[in-house]
Amino acid sequence: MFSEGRLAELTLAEALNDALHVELERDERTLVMGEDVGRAGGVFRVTAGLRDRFGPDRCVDTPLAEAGIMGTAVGLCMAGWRPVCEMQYDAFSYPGLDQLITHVGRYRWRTGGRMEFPITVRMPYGGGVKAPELHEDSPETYYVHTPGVKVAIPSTPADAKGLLAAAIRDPDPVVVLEPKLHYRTMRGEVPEGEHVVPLGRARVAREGDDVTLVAYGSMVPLCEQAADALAGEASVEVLDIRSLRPLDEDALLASAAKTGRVVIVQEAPRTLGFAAELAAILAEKAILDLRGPVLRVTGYDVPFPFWKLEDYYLPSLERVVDAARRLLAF
Amino acid sequence: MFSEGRLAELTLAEALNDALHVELERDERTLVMGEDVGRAGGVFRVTAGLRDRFGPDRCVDTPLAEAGIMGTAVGLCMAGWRPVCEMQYDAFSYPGLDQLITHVGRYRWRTGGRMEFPITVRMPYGGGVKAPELHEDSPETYYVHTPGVKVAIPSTPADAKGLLAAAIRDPDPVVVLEPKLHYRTMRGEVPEGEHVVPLGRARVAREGDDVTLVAYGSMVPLCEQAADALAGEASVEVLDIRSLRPLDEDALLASAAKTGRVVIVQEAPRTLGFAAELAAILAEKAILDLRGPVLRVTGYDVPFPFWKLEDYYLPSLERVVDAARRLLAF
Amino acid sequence: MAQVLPAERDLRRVIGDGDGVPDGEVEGLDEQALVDLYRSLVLLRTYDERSVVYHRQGRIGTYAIFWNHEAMQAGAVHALSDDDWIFPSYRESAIGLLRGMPAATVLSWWRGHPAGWWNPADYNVGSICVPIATHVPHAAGLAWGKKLDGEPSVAIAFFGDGATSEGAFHEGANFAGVMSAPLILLCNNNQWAISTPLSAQTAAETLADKAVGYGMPGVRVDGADVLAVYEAVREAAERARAGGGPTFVEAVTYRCAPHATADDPRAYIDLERVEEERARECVGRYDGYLRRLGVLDDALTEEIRGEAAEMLRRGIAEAESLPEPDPAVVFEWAYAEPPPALAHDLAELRRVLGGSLG
Amino acid sequence: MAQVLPAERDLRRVIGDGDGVPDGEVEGLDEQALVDLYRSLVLLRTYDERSVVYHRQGRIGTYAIFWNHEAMQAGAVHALSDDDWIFPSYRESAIGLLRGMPAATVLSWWRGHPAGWWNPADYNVGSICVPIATHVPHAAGLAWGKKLDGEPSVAIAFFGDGATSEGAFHEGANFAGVMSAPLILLCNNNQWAISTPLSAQTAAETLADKAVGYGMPGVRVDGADVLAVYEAVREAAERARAGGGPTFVEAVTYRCAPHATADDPRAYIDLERVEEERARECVGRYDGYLRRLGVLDDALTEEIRGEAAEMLRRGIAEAESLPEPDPAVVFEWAYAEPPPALAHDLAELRRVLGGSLG
Ligand SMILES: Cc1ncc(C[n+]2csc(CCOP(=O)(O)OP(=O)(O)O)c2C)c(N)n1
Ligand SMILES: Cc1ncc(C[n+]2csc(CCOP(=O)(O)OP(=O)(O)O)c2C)c(N)n1
Ligand SMILES: [Mg+2]
Ligand SMILES: [Mg+2]
Repeated sequence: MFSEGRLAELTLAEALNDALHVELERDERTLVMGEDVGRAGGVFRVTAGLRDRFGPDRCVDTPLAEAGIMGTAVGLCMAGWRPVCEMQYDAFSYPGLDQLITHVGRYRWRTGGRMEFPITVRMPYGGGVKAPELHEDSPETYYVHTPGVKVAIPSTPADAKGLLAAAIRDPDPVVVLEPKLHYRTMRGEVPEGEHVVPLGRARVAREGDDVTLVAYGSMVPLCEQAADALAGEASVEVLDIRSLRPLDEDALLASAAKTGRVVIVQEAPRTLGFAAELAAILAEKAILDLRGPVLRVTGYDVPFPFWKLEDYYLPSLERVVDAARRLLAF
Repeated sequence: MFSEGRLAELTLAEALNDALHVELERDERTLVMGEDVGRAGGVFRVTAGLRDRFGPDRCVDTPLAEAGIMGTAVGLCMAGWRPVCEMQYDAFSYPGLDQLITHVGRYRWRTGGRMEFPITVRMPYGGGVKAPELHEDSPETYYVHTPGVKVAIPSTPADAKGLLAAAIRDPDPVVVLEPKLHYRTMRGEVPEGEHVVPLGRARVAREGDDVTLVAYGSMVPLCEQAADALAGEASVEVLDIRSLRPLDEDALLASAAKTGRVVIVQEAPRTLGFAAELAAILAEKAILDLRGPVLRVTGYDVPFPFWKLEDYYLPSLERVVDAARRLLAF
Repeated sequence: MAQVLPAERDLRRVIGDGDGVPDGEVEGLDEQALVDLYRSLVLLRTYDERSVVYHRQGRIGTYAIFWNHEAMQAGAVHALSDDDWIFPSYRESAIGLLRGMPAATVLSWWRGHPAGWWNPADYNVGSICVPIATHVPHAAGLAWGKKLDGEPSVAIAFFGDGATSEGAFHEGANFAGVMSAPLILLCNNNQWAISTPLSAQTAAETLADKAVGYGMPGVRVDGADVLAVYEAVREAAERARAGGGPTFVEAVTYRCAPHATADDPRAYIDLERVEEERARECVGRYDGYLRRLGVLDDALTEEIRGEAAEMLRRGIAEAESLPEPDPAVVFEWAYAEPPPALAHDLAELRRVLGGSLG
Repeated sequence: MAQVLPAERDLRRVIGDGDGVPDGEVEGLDEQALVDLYRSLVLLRTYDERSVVYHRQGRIGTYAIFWNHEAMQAGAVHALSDDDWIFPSYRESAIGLLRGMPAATVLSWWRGHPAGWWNPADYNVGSICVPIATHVPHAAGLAWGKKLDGEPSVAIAFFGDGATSEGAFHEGANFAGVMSAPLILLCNNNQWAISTPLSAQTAAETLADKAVGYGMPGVRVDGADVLAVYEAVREAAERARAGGGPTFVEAVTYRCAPHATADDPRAYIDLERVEEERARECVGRYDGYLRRLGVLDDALTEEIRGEAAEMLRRGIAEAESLPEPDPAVVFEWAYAEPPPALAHDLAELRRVLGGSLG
């Protein structure tokens, strides 16, 4: 991780916007494209100011066509560009899945590793924002399972800036899911200027000895609250995965070895959510360290509900604390 | 499971074809649609004879448009039809993912459970057939993770017929992945006439006491071979999952409780392949039964390779046996 | 097949300007029908204007405004029979009102309450489609399915100018062409997709020009002229019922309001143009037409507006009086028979909700 | 912008029939150029015919036959400069030969050997695209990217009649229109998508009619007339380079062979029609044209065919002499820096491969 030292207090959305300004300034082959990223500066204003500063050729309002965005990005790479594509919302990235799976993740391999496809795909994800249907999905499984792509999910403004910068500089395609719940509500200190958080390294958000809460994105602050709530009862470690692929297996295994008790918290539906992979790794590599079952606290195997019900669907403080207690009592 | 008694010796593809004939005969609201399913009878001849017997309105050669196939199937359901859609190959189902995730799996829920969407999506899947790129994928994760759909993968001709029939009769959308490697090379006894294998029930393909090999689809015969190869050393149970969603958790946990040792074999890339979910369930619910780690033998986290290399990519007898031995020696 | 030519360039219009441009007339529409159409326009307008207020008051969530789109919605629905199926996008969220759906249902949708779901078969109205253009294949499939049964129903899909860029629009339109499905593709060309102007959406001269590529006729109408829309859709429906297949109708209008309550268009839109367009908005134009025809006066207007206002008043009260949904609802409905794991999840959730952090 | 009309109905042709229909001429093509074009046609034909034999001999796997599609491939490539980018589908698998790619590379692709991968930048030829129509957006993106850089390169994407039904075709074409990208959409209309006839693919009268919906010109040419294709593509490329944006070229031909070696078309195709079409296949027609022009005789034909045959003979020998690929190849190439887990997987695989079951 390198940065220039001075800090600014930014929201998560502002931190991402800052990263885009810095990276577009740094590399003139980088361009931003997507629906409403230009004139409007993005529906969450993450791309605000880019069109004015870098012109409409480097901050492009595209037609409303997610597969077209992903597909033309592949061609732009072949012409030597480094596209940063916005999908307007999590669930609106699904029309682009075919291009992502069949081309974005495979084209480098298909050239025998001789051509680079440094595409960044970024999108707001997750629930808790009281929005209409299909505006609150957590689609990471579709991306993490796909060979050839990398996936990062920040949980703080500083990591949002640093991981997005790393994604843009990475020679491979990287999907960055941004916790929209915290776009405007979370503020934090963010290094000014160039700031890169390397992919593949987890972050110990809170140190502890008795139980590990593993999470990423918007579930990290929730786990920190749970750690607070459990303060009198147990010493809780919170591990922020940050980079789902490549994954920092060592950090996961180290924490499991220390506490012997792991609760994984994820917002996506349970079956084959990313918690399943983390639990499978623990079952494969930490079986002698575990003092109890690996518990998962997740969304349910149903569509994300109408928002009056979303608090029941989303992992809650109560559910996380309950799981930790059950495990401590095992 | 019900059937009429008499048996025929059929290949896996013939068994599927038989199921379609029986089900289209049984319910005149059922229709088959897809690319080349009519005039040609399907590129693997799974739909052969249907157009002649039921006419071009009930065995429809569609335009080349997978999202269009999935999407019009949703509309056909609203008009009271029961569509059975073919995706020509595994990887060519990806353009249909958006419709599947946003509509096929959600429309019933979106009507407050008041309207049915009994869509069957069937496709050949898997490797080992020496075909060009994108003809050998194992895409089950994308389907199993998606709420609102069910997923079945048969490993024998009889189950192929019975599970497809169950899928067609099911009131909910069901994706059936058919092991193309065995379409023509596997023969078996198949009940004539109506034959339904209910979703949600695993099958103990081989009983044993020392170690359980868990698999589905084309990995089941491989596990049976591994059981043979290990005959002198250990008593091997082979559990055929058959129905990935709904999942027969009881059968999985019962076998794990019995043997205490579980190796899960899957052809798809490892990360978030279905083995991860099975391992996570074991880590959550069988921790006190396990005598060793839960091992996964899987495809690797790379695109399915050029076919001269496919034998290295696919789980092999050697790799399965090696894993079982490592676990037995743990 | 006869050669399909590109769409007419000129917008079809019926309503004049009460000055130089004379009023036309639509055959077969009697006084009662003309007033009913007005009633629908006013109902939609009232729904829309109240919704913006309800949003400000915190009674509903984000809301997609359809001000000045009422004419294409009411015109189209009135040209169809109740057996015909409507596939709305979020921009036509309240179109079910014209089929007898209670206002509370639609308001519940925007309130994030599951009472906002309905059974499409109850009104022959599909669910509000959120992901752009993805309902076009549904409408094509429904129409194809009805045709297979020899039923006379047609389907209409509403979508925007931006939607024409999506693969789903293309695949659905092409399927409809091939199946000669009785479908009307009603493109609401309000010239903006959020902040993206039509010129950044397509290089086609007119959206109706896309029809030729699907082997279907393309028609352009003034989307703020309710009678022009009515006539074009009626023609298309007649052709569809007679086995003539689908039609693409481009209804040209202009978005005079933000995309949705969350949007601030001042950053991108031409505010003068908006003022111009607001001056010729669709309800006022039809109001003027009916008055010139002598079938509408202040008293009737008053009465119709009063009715609509009352319906909305009752609708929001009803929506607000619904009990908060039970957590069980999260686990129902996705499957005919929810898998056992979901029942277990609900039990666990109830247990945890019953407990406390203490 | 000038009004874009639907495409010309009539197929453009240059080559006559040596009888009633006179031969035309393409401006600017001298004798050398005419013979070079012939050389390319013969090379592709030889590659194709030998490949079918190699498949029967078990030297290559499933193979997508392109017999009678050579004219549109060679005609198009000769009309472009080497800086222009080609995006082939599986039907144009050997088009790289016209850019100097060794036959062994293409044969390796069909042999399932990783020596069949190449760096697109080495030939300005994209990878063989297997999933239908998905490369159209790539070509649009490349063309747009070149335009941003002010480079004069154009891109050409080859795809079939069936491909026009896919959303990916639509989105790519529309993007190209909007970006005014220097792109040529070359639709190989061989009238079949495996067993699906064009009439079940679209209700459009001609595929070129789709162009108007993207605001680009559409042209129809006889796809078995190499000079007609040459001329249409040259025109399109000139327009693109001059900033005129994309063009849709529909090259009409007929599939005279199975879809691929695994296919048996007797179940669905009209065999008489196939016979007719085989009689007017593209290499023979150009051969006749050149002989009538007096620039080709038996000796030269012999020489050119001999060269091509020799190239294939060497190509297959070279491909067959490549060592079997190492398992390490499975783990390379997907990432610039393969994640540590993959290195571990390879080590494990080597350990197991080194062991035995005994
Ligand atoms: C597949 C998809 N992508 C993106 C969005 C986000 N989005 C919502 S409305 C909109 C613009 C739609 O414009 P248009 O089709 O012209 O319809 P209008 O809103 O103008 O009625 C966008 C991009 C979405 N809902 N679905
Ligand atoms: C997305 C996708 N769906 C299905 C297929 C299987 N498939 C291979 S070739 C083919 C027909 C293509 O027809 P057309 O576009 O006319 O090209 P042609 O083969 O005639 O050159 C199909 C359906 C595929 N390769 N990709
Ligand atoms: Mg619009
Ligand atoms: Mg074809």
